Amino acid sequence: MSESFLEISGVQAGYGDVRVLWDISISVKEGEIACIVGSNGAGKTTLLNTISGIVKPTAGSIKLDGQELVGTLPDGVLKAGIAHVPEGRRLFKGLSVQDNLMLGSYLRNDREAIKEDLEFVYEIFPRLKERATQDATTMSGGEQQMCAIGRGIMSRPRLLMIDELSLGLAPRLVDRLSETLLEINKAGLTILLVEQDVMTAFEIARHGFVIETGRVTVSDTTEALGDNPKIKEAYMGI
Amino acid sequence: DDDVLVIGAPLALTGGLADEGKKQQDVWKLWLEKINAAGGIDVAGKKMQVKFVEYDYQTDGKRAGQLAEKLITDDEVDVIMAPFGSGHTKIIAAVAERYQVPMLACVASSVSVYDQGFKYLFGTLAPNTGMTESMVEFFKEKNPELKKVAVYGRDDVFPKSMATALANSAESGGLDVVYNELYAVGTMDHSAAISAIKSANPDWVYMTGYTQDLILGRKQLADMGVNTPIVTMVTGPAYREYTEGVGELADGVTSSTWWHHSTAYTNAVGAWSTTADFYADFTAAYKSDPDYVSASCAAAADVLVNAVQVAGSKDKQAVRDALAATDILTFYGPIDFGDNGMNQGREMPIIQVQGEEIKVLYPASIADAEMKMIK
Amino acid sequence: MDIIQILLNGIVLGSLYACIAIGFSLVWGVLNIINMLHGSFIILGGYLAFFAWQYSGVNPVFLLPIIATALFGLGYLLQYFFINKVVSSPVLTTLTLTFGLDMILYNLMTVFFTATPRRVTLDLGTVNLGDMYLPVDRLMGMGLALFLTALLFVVMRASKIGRAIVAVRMDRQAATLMGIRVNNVYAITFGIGAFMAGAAGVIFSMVFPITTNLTGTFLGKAFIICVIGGLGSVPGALIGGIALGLIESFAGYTIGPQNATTVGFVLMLFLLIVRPTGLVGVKGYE
Amino acid sequence: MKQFLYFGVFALWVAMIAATPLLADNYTIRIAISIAMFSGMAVSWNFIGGFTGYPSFSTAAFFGLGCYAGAIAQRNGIPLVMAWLLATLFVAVFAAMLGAIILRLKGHYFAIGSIAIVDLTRLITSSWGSLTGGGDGLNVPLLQGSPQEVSALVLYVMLAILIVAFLTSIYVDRSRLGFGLKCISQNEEAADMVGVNTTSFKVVAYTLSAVFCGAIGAVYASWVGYIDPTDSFSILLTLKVPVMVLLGGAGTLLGPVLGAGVFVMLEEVFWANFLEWNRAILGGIIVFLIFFLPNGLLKIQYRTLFGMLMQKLREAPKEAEKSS
Amino acid sequence: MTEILRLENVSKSFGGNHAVNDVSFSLEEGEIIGLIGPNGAGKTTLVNLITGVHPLTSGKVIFAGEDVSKQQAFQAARRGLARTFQIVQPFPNMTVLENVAAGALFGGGTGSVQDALESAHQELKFVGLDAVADTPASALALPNRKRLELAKSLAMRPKFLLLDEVNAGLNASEIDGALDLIRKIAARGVTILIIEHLMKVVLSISQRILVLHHGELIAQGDPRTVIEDPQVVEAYLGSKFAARVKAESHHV
Ligand SMILES: Nc1ncnc2c1ncn2[C@@H]1O[C@H](COP(=O)(O)OP(=O)(O)OP(=O)(O)O)[C@@H](O)[C@H]1O
Ligand SMILES: Nc1ncnc2c1ncn2[C@@H]1O[C@H](COP(=O)(O)OP(=O)(O)OP(=O)(O)O)[C@@H](O)[C@H]1O
Ligand SMILES: [Mg+2]
Ligand SMILES: [Mg+2]
Repeated sequence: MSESFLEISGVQAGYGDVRVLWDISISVKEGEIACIVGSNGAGKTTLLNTISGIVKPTAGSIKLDGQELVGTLPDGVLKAGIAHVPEGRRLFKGLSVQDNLMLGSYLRNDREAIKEDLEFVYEIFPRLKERATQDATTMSGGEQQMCAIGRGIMSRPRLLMIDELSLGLAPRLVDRLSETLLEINKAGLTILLVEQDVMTAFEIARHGFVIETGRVTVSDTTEALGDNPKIKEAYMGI
Repeated sequence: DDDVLVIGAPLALTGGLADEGKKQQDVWKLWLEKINAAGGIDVAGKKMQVKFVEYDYQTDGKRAGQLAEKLITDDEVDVIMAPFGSGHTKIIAAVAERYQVPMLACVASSVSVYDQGFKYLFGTLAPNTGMTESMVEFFKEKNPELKKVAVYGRDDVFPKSMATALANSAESGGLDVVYNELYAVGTMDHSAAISAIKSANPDWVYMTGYTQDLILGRKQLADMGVNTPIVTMVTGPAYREYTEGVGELADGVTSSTWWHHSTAYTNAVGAWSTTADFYADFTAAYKSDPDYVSASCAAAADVLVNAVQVAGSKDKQAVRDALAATDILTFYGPIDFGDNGMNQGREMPIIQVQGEEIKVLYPASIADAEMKMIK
Repeated sequence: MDIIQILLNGIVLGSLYACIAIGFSLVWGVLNIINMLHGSFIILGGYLAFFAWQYSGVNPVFLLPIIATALFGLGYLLQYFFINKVVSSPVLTTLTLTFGLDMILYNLMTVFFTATPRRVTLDLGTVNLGDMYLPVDRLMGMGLALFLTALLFVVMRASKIGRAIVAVRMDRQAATLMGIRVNNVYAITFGIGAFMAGAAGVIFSMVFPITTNLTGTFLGKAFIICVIGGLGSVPGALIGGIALGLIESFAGYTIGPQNATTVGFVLMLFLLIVRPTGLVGVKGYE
Repeated sequence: MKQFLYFGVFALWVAMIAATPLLADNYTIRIAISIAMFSGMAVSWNFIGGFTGYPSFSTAAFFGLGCYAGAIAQRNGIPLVMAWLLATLFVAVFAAMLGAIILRLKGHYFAIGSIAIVDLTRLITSSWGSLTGGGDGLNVPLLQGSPQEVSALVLYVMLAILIVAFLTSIYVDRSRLGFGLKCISQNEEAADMVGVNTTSFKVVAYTLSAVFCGAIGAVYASWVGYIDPTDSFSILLTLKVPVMVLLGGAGTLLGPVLGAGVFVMLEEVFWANFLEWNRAILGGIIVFLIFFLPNGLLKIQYRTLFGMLMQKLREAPKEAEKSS
Repeated sequence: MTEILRLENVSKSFGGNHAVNDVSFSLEEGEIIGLIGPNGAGKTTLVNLITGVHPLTSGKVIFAGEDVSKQQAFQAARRGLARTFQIVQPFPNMTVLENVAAGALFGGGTGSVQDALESAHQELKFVGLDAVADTPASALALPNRKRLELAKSLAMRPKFLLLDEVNAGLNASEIDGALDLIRKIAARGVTILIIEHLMKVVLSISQRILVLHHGELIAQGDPRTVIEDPQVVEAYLGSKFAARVKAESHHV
């Protein structure tokens, strides 16, 4: 019944003795695009890692559609429906583009549907189809980002988390990818975006969270955030 | 302690030569029991106890030298017994020589061990050459058709010297050496060489190596259809592991050896006065036939005791001189060290596997079977 | 006619060699571990086969699945409880660790099995094709080796675990994000390596005399084959093995057995330098 | 400061080893020689394996070539010391030429390439019977003198080599060369980019890792009086030396010396007391060290060690849970 | 003004893929040049060709009047051709100071380790990293790593500096600081070629822009003309961004 789809409350996490996330509460509605912004080292990547089970939180709860995910291993989180496109793409070297995409569907057993999804990915990223047999890591940055997003889609997630979507991408491509994301979102996929390019992020997303040194400081609609003078100054350089 | 004769023995109890090392250990244990049963040995009218100090050098040459030094300086042994094999014997001989401690090499037969002018080194085995010459003559006599021989040996001190000696003896004996190659230590397959041997079409195949090489070699000879009437493997059939590992194919394989238990020496000096006594004691203790390693090692201990008795003390110099003058008969055969310290040549047995048993073909004095050709 | 016999010898021997190397290559390629235990695993498989055969009289071919599975278990546990803890350290650390483990295993084997060479004496005879002789046990060994290679190839290429293995090899954390349990995959990979070693040991016990002294020799062969064929590649190991078998066979025949091994090494060094990825470059699922 | 400490500790240690002929029997001296020998080889290996971070397993090849070059030179009438120097030079030239070829390899490929060199040199030595005696091995003229004189002489020569190697490593550590080697070990591509001539730096390090081993081999051959291919080019030696360095602390100055000393003495103790099981015990120690002292003895923080132990114990059951 | 770098018909292919195709241009000493182009256009490859990381398939690279087409990477560094990596490449376990000293010692030709450490100190002050001089490089956060990369290159006393996406991953306000730094470097007389996808950076700093597409040079000239070139808009900017950039550039 809950309106909020991803519900994070009071999450604390870190690496070893270093606490990075102090108290994070975020909620994302089903079917929307939300974005997280914040300066370098604020803990955005750490938050995504915590959601996907790579980093274990020391306190708090993470729920997807009511299901508690804290304590679940990464494969459980993926099964629950959360896919994570990591920062820096992390494609598998030595494997072709297609093999990389197929690894996204590692936990699935529905062959037919996997095939369909592969076709879907090739449809939204025709460049990948052209390069289907090339070693994925020898492609240019933008091509790799497409492949990484495609790989995320291949698990047929309910929530897709993308870390640093536009990092190192040509403006036109960022534009294209944004459109594609909107398209995918329309098809019913909830998206959580971490983005350095705040302008782009606010254009795509409906809701935004600002994280500073491990705490959510502002949370509002992107429209409102875009008008917030503090945010304009700190993150948009205006 | 003056009343205890301490014998030091670095042995390969683990590693590549572990089986040989264990044999040495076993026979000395038997020998010592015998001596102890008699309350020790009589030296200059007094009883002297005998003690072995053994260390495992793990078939590692560096370690062997180190342990020899430990035995001499730390355990203050009176004499050193060398381990199996010419290579390691050489390493230990260098240490013993430096310290002027008498050393008995009971399982080293390569002349290169003895030609360094060492004064304290004595070996109970006889030179290889004696063995190969009589073998060529004997086989020629038994098989007048014999013309061509293939020689195939392991590139290691003893097997190599046997192979070289046989190739020389065969040539001077008028045979045609149609194949003469060595194989590297660690070779896992002989099919290439055996194909080459096969196309050379010999009447006699002579192969040397360690037991595992020879098991494989014998099997591959059969597999590749090399059917020569004579197959000789040195030292193969002398070991039980060989006949077990080869199975039926062992039948008819000949070999030469420094000693065989069917020799029948009597009135011998030492722990056992006849070969038969030794054989009886050994089989009772270990449920298997003794081979030349066991016999030679036991005999070396006998020679040593004899030298101490002759010298009347365990003074190293005196014992060394007594050893050099040794000329005795043991259950293992006559022992008379030549100028280089090696036991003088004598007739050495040629043996053959016949059925389940090892038969002696030569010399006639101890032969208990006729030579069979392999069909 | 000789030439065909030598060719056949080389191929048969090469298939057996491939069997030695596959597990080693897989572990090296995927886990980035030079597994010094590999030679001892093979010997252990061989001794187990010998004693089981001696005790039960059952043809080792039928014992193979049991023994190989036992080694899988051993490998799995060793990896899971020991090697996994240092799996991302530099080559030298993991190598030293497996070297230490090997010293223990080797010592245990020499104490329990002694160094006495053992062979399963089935002596199945030979098949004659005109002038050619092919020993049945070797042919059988070759058949088994090829079968296992093919099986592993299919597993690596077509099965999920195969894909997971490749992914883990490339990027541990990214693989986690695909839902792959990395420690488990590592342990399975190491287990598969041990399985193949155990199987090779069983096959060898029927063809060669097995002794603990051979552990180093097996390891050396595995090294060469990996370099010739390329790391972590199943077809690579097969090609590398057969190439080495042929080289040794031809070189042994023409320039003598003593130099044949040297030729293998020279070739390996040469290949390393001109083509470090081996004849079959490391790519994809292999 | 730190430098002085290194010098001090090293000097003290060397003095202790050097004193053995005055205090102990020849067997102890032999152990001292072993320690000096292995320390020298470990310090040598540290140039390539520690500073440069290249997992080289060529040590036995250099040692063996040193043995044979020295032995052959002596058998051809070259005086003792000349023969040693000649062998050293030969090994250095060999390593430099070889390095130019195999240092193009990286990581695991370099590791195998370097280990293959050991087997290759052994096989060639073994097949080249006319020069090397092949599998028969070679007898080397024995050093003249009483056992005490000979072992003292060998000990002092080995120690001299060790000292030279150690001083070289201090010099390298402080120099441009050492700095470049460290850059290479951290990130070779970046090193190339800041202008380190990586190829020649690596060749120098590889040659340094060879030259002292060659010298030690030549002296060793004269000492034992007999060499053969299996013992001279032993794979065990090639593996032991890096383990010693790792044990002490790779890339540090004192680590190799410490590691070699501890290793040789441990080996000795187990040898003497646990005949049948010494190999397993040594293996167990290595495994233990890898887990608990991954950076070597020199880098132990004794206080954290205990904590780590407790943590590992606590973690073990958790790890098992996680995967079930 | 003197020419410092000239490329003559430079091409590079990986297998059948022509990553850089017949590119020629020439750069003047003291310029700041922007290099833009879609992902996979061959920008990084071009940097690799200029600095000797990859051998050329064909063509020539002339640096300061000398044909350097066959140089190796370390030689480029010693000639004064320094670069940063798109993915930062520090010496992770060395301190920040030592990282920079490596640049001074090998690329900058400083005589001794001591001198190198001293000049490294100066460069660290220059880029504002002196506070973290003794921390290991691996402990730095991304913006500081990028600055370290810069300091390392500067210590090499380059005549020519190639910056491959040094600002990627920084947010708008962090970028301002980085731009100031680059301007300060230029003021030292270093010629700079800067690759960046952030239009704000490229437009505000470059005197001239080169546009690469499918490995070919499709446009070059002053920033304003270039971004209005329909070919560039089509291949790289996209109409939306073109409009946004135009609007922003009125701001600046
Ligand atoms: N594996 C790790 N071990 C220790 N500390 C880490 C680790 N990963 C990140 N950190 C630290 O955690 C903090 C937050 O890092 P995180 O990567 O989450 O930031 P971010 O907001 O994603 O930044 P960016 O915009 O640079 O990607 C930083 O101070 C970083 O140094
Ligand atoms: N080592 C390589 N092997 C094969 N292809 C390569 C290699 N390096 C680059 N390429 C190919 O060359 C083309 C140009 O790549 P390059 O990295 O130069 O692009 P770029 O312009 O720097 O892109 P980006 O802006 O995303 O960094 C790409 O298609 C890439 O796939
Ligand atoms: Mg991040
Ligand atoms: Mg690029």
